[in-house]
Amino acid sequence: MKRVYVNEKWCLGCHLCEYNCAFANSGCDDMVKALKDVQIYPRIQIEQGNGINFAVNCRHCEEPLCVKSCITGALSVQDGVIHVDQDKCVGCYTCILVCPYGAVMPGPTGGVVQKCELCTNNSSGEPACVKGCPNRAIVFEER
Amino acid sequence: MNYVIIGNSAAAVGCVEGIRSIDKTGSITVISDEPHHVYSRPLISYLLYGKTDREKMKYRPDDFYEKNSVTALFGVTAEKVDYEAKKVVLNNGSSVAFDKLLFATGSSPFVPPMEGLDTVPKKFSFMKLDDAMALEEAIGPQSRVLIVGAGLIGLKCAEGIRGKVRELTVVDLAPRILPSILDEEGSDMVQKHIEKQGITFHLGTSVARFGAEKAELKNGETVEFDVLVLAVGVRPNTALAAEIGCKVNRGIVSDEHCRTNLDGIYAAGDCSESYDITEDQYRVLALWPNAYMQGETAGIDMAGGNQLYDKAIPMNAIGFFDLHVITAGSYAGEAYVTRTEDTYKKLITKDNLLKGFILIGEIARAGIYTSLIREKTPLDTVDFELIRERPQLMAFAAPERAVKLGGAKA
Amino acid sequence: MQKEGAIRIPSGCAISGIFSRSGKRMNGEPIIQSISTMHDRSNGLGGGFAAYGIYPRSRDLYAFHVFYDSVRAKEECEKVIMANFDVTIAEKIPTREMPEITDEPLIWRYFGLPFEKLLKDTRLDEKEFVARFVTKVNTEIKGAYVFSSGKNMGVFKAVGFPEDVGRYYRLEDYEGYCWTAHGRYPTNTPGWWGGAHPFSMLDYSIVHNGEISSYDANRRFIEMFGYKCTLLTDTEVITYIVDFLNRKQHLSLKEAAQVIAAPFWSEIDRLPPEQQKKLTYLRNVFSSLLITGPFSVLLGFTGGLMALNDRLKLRSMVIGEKGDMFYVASEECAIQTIEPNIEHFRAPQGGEPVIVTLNEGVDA
Amino acid sequence: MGIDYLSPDYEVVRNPQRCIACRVCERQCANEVHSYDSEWKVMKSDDSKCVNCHRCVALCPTHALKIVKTDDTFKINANWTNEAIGEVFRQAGTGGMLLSSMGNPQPYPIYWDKILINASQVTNPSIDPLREPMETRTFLGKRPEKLERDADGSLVTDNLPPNLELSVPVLFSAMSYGSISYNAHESLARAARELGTYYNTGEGGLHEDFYQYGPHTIVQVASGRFGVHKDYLEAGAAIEIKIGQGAKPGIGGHLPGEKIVGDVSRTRMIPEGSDAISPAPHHDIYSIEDLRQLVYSLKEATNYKKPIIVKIAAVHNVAAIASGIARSGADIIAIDGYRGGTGAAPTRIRDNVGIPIELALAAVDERLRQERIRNNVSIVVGGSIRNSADIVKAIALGADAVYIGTAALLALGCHLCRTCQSGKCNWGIATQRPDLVKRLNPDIGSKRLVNLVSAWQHEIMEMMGGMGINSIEALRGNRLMLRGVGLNEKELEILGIKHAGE
Repeated sequence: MKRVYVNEKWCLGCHLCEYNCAFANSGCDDMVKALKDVQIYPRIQIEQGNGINFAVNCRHCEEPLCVKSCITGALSVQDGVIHVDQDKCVGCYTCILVCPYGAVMPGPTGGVVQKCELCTNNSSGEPACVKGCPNRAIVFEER
Repeated sequence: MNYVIIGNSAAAVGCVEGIRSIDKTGSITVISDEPHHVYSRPLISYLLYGKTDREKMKYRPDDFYEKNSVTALFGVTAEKVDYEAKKVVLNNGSSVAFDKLLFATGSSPFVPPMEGLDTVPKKFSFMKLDDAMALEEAIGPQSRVLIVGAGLIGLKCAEGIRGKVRELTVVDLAPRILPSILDEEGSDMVQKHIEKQGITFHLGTSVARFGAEKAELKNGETVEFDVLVLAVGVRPNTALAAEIGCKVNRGIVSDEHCRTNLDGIYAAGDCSESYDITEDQYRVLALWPNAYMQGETAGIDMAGGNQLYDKAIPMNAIGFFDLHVITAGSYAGEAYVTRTEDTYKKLITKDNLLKGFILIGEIARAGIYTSLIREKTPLDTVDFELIRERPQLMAFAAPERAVKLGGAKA
Repeated sequence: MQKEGAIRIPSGCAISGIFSRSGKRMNGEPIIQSISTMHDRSNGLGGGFAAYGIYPRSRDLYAFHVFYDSVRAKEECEKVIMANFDVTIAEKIPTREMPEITDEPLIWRYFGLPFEKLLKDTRLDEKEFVARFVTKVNTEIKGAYVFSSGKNMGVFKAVGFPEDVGRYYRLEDYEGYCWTAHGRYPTNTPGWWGGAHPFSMLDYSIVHNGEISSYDANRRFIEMFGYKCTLLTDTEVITYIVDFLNRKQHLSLKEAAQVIAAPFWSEIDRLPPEQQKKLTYLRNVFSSLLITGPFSVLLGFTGGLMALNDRLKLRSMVIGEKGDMFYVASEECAIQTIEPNIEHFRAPQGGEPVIVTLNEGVDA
Repeated sequence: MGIDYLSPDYEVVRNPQRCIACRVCERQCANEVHSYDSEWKVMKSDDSKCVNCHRCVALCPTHALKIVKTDDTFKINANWTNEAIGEVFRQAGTGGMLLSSMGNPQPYPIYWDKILINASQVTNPSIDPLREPMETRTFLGKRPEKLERDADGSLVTDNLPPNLELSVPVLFSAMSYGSISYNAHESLARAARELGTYYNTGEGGLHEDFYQYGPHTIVQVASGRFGVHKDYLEAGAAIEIKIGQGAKPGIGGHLPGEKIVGDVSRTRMIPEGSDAISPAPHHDIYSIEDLRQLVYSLKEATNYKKPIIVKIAAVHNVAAIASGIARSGADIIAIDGYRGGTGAAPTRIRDNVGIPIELALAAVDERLRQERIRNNVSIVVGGSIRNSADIVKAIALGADAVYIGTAALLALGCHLCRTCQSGKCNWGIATQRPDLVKRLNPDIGSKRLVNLVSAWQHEIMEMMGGMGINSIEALRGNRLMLRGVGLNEKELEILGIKHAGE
């Protein structure tokens, strides 16, 4: 399955992935409209420090602790992609408790969680973070 | 192959999915004493709160049993297990033959003897869907509710109904709330937050006797109420297992494959004990994720596969009125604490390992801590200074990160 | 308008050639007949012939055919010829008066050999001496133009349609074992006799149909080796290239063809290592002598004839054989008309040199 | 601090309506032009720090930024232009030479743009490169003086002096590790290998990681001799003696000590922090016969297995100099025109010394032919080859191949801000700062170089096909394929071409 891989050697810490993610998941077709004057809640997040930068988003584990731990059944694996049904989610944060990557996070309103779904849940096509990465630090590949 | 599962919650579903990941054809029977499609019990408080509904509470889609070729017997109780004859005798007179059997019988509320309790007309437990629906029926905007028990169940119940009743009082014998998952400081912080919602606590005391619409407490105070919720504690349902000779301590004892001491008999979920790697002992870890994973492990083992359930730890994610609490592990060891007005964080280390943590208010990426506990990551292999500040993968060595994020082989 | 030499003039054309392997001598009739079949491929601005074996009695002497614009040019040139060569015959080339051929220059020929002492003093070999002499006359004496300088061969050319040129020169009176002919279709020249084809250098003669695109690359390279391209025509530069590769660099004609119409790298890379090495070497060393663009060339030389197409075969050229006779022409009809019973017709591939020589022992 | 006489040349214009304050511009600007005002919640820009490298413009996800030439002006004066005044101010302030980088930006004639290429019509066919082979393979080096045959008469082929084989007549010109980054070098090296051509170490030595690209590397020996040792000479496919470069003829090089760090220091074989000063002349070459000695020393050192390139700047007497070089034993002459780039040069030198490569090339090619030694040596020209048409024209004028430097850097992301000397290249090219170097991912860089040269190759083929030429060697020196426009008699004469219409 194609996954998002991170090569921190090339990550510039520019945070464009976060903005592209937020835009892709905004449901809006204009980035300015979508992101101007708002706090963004991207599903991919940059860690940086000491000259090291890298992006972290859902790894779509083969043995996903989040899915196994979800008390509502809102998290499920669909064609290898770990999907969250935000309608079902009650925001108990058990998935946040168990995700070893810290890749599940509360959504903007706090009541439910959100996570990277490889842009299968929006109209971006290929993951927006990958498309917009200026230095190929994030790639979307079969390995 | 005939698989029989007594119970129909997280462990049962885990078992079904575990079996089906290996054996697509064997017969699976689920015996449920509740008349409902599998639902998530922890959601009953959210149901009352209005955050979910009966439909969304379904833990798996409607076609779950059909898709997994499971024969689900609803509203039927397993009376007895005939281990010699390999069959489960039901309360309707029939029986179900098994080759492999899982006890996923869960737990039941435990009510200590209290004077005058039988005189209380509206008293409820808070474990099952039916409990929640009955409670909802009983309360109204003018209700004064007394909850006995300031543990997870009692407090989630309190949150669930706070908006629907006039008064809400919680009584617990323990001197602080949530003693099983929080330390004193944490309890205090959460209590204050809950109190802001107009909930009154009487702690370090208990009901001396119930009278007409009132409870007299041992400390001399009196609480008036018209609806009583009993959330003192639960006990694992171990009777059926004990009868056939399964080893039972507090819960049914099962190993890392979730096998009991009897061949072909498994136990998983709240009725069982698992090995807590933070305490190095067998304990009942009555937690949804553990139940699912135990059930899955049992299912895989039953079907001839190989999976280990060997990373069990106590852990909880819970929230009250938008204050989120995430805890895991044990709290014996060296503590590292940071506190702000709205947040509390405690990390406990021992023997170069992270043993446990408490996060209140700021819970982002808590799973990175959980993983350190589960994986028993030696702390000298990570930058603990860094990770102590906040959970982050930066604290791991670059090659480790390359494995975690870059697709490098471990 | 500027004439050849002042400006580069590309032209399309018709070519034809006849060769007898057994050395059988033919007069000029068949070749005239052949080239006249392709009348439409010429436009009357040039025609010419080369014939080998036509001067058997003077076979060891250089036969210079010269155009003179004026008597003065003739006198000046003859002075130089006489100073360098022991000339045994000097005569007007016989022609026939015809209305189709106008503006005739003075046309003379001289048979002779370089003075031995002079040759020795220059330390040049005889051919080089002659080649340099011809270049000198053609570049330095205004109004004089040596257009044929081989032994026992001769070039006959004029402004006009080739069949008229043949009659004009009375080619029925010459007999040779090899004839080539050319009809010219230049695109912007008033027509100048010297600019007609064949172009000849020593005993090499070239008739060519095409317009090469590599011209200036070839010219500027070959001029580094003592050649002076005075006509700025393809034929001239091709002749010099052949002279350079064959006479000076001692490449065989086949090897020369592998330089001029080199196989593509894609073909070379597929060959066995030894061949690969050789062809790569030739292409590399003589890279500027690769000729691109369309050409079909007939190279006459003493005792043989080579037909060569550019490597993409952008110009038509067919060969036909009957017995020991070899025919080659731009069009098949030009062969059919003189030999209706050709046993075997073939269109050589681009870059494939077809070389015919006199049978062994034949002394033509 | 006194009065700052200088005003910024460029202004950063931010469309506040489009800016989402994502701060990419701030993070990506090594010159610290952009900053976020958390009080006003807006991005701010300090124009005076902007070098107009366009990094922020390129990365701004909402296209909220542009950089414009300031319209702030001193009183208009055709003689004392803003630039002229500003330079005086700058020098009056600092007392130093003006430094700048990349090529001469002054409006001298660009002869490439006054030369037009021919195409076939009717009398001979153009050739379709999609249908027929179209050859761009070429060889650089000497040709044997004469052919030899062995006893059985077959041609001896191993008497060919060492040659460079190029699948496309484009090489990457010398840019040292130090003046450009490790990742820029890796990009060039990988692209050269993939394209079947060569890149050039410049005077920075060869990083140990790049020995693997040796068969596609030209190693340079310049006046400072930095990084030169036996293995280095043997690692390359050819050795280039750098006498001069177009951007600064007659001037040596100076890489400041702060860039001589880590691998750069080790690769150059000089101590960390010490300035790398390349003398103006080679102090062992004060005359042409000295050059011959160096050429043969290098040949001796490498067992006559490597062609030797001598690189000179195009200066007034270039034809005679080239003739001398051709007779020095050199296999290839590289000529660098006055528009050639550099990492740092005195501005006055860059803008006023040297001659156009077009004229230099025409003069050298013609001179070598007149002297009948053109076949002894190949000619490579550089100094602002901007596109495939420039290449076609250069080859038709007589070049064997071209060097591209600036165009290669552009492919890697360079925006010609001409501030290489600052070492703060935002595109990760002309810098050694690790956080900036990593901005150039060689996976992307090498691919872009390959794309560029492949695209040019296709265009070259297309133009050759149009001329009815199907091999690059038939284009070389084929000046009939060129015509001039708007050139005077003298220029046409030097270029050896006719005017259009002739």
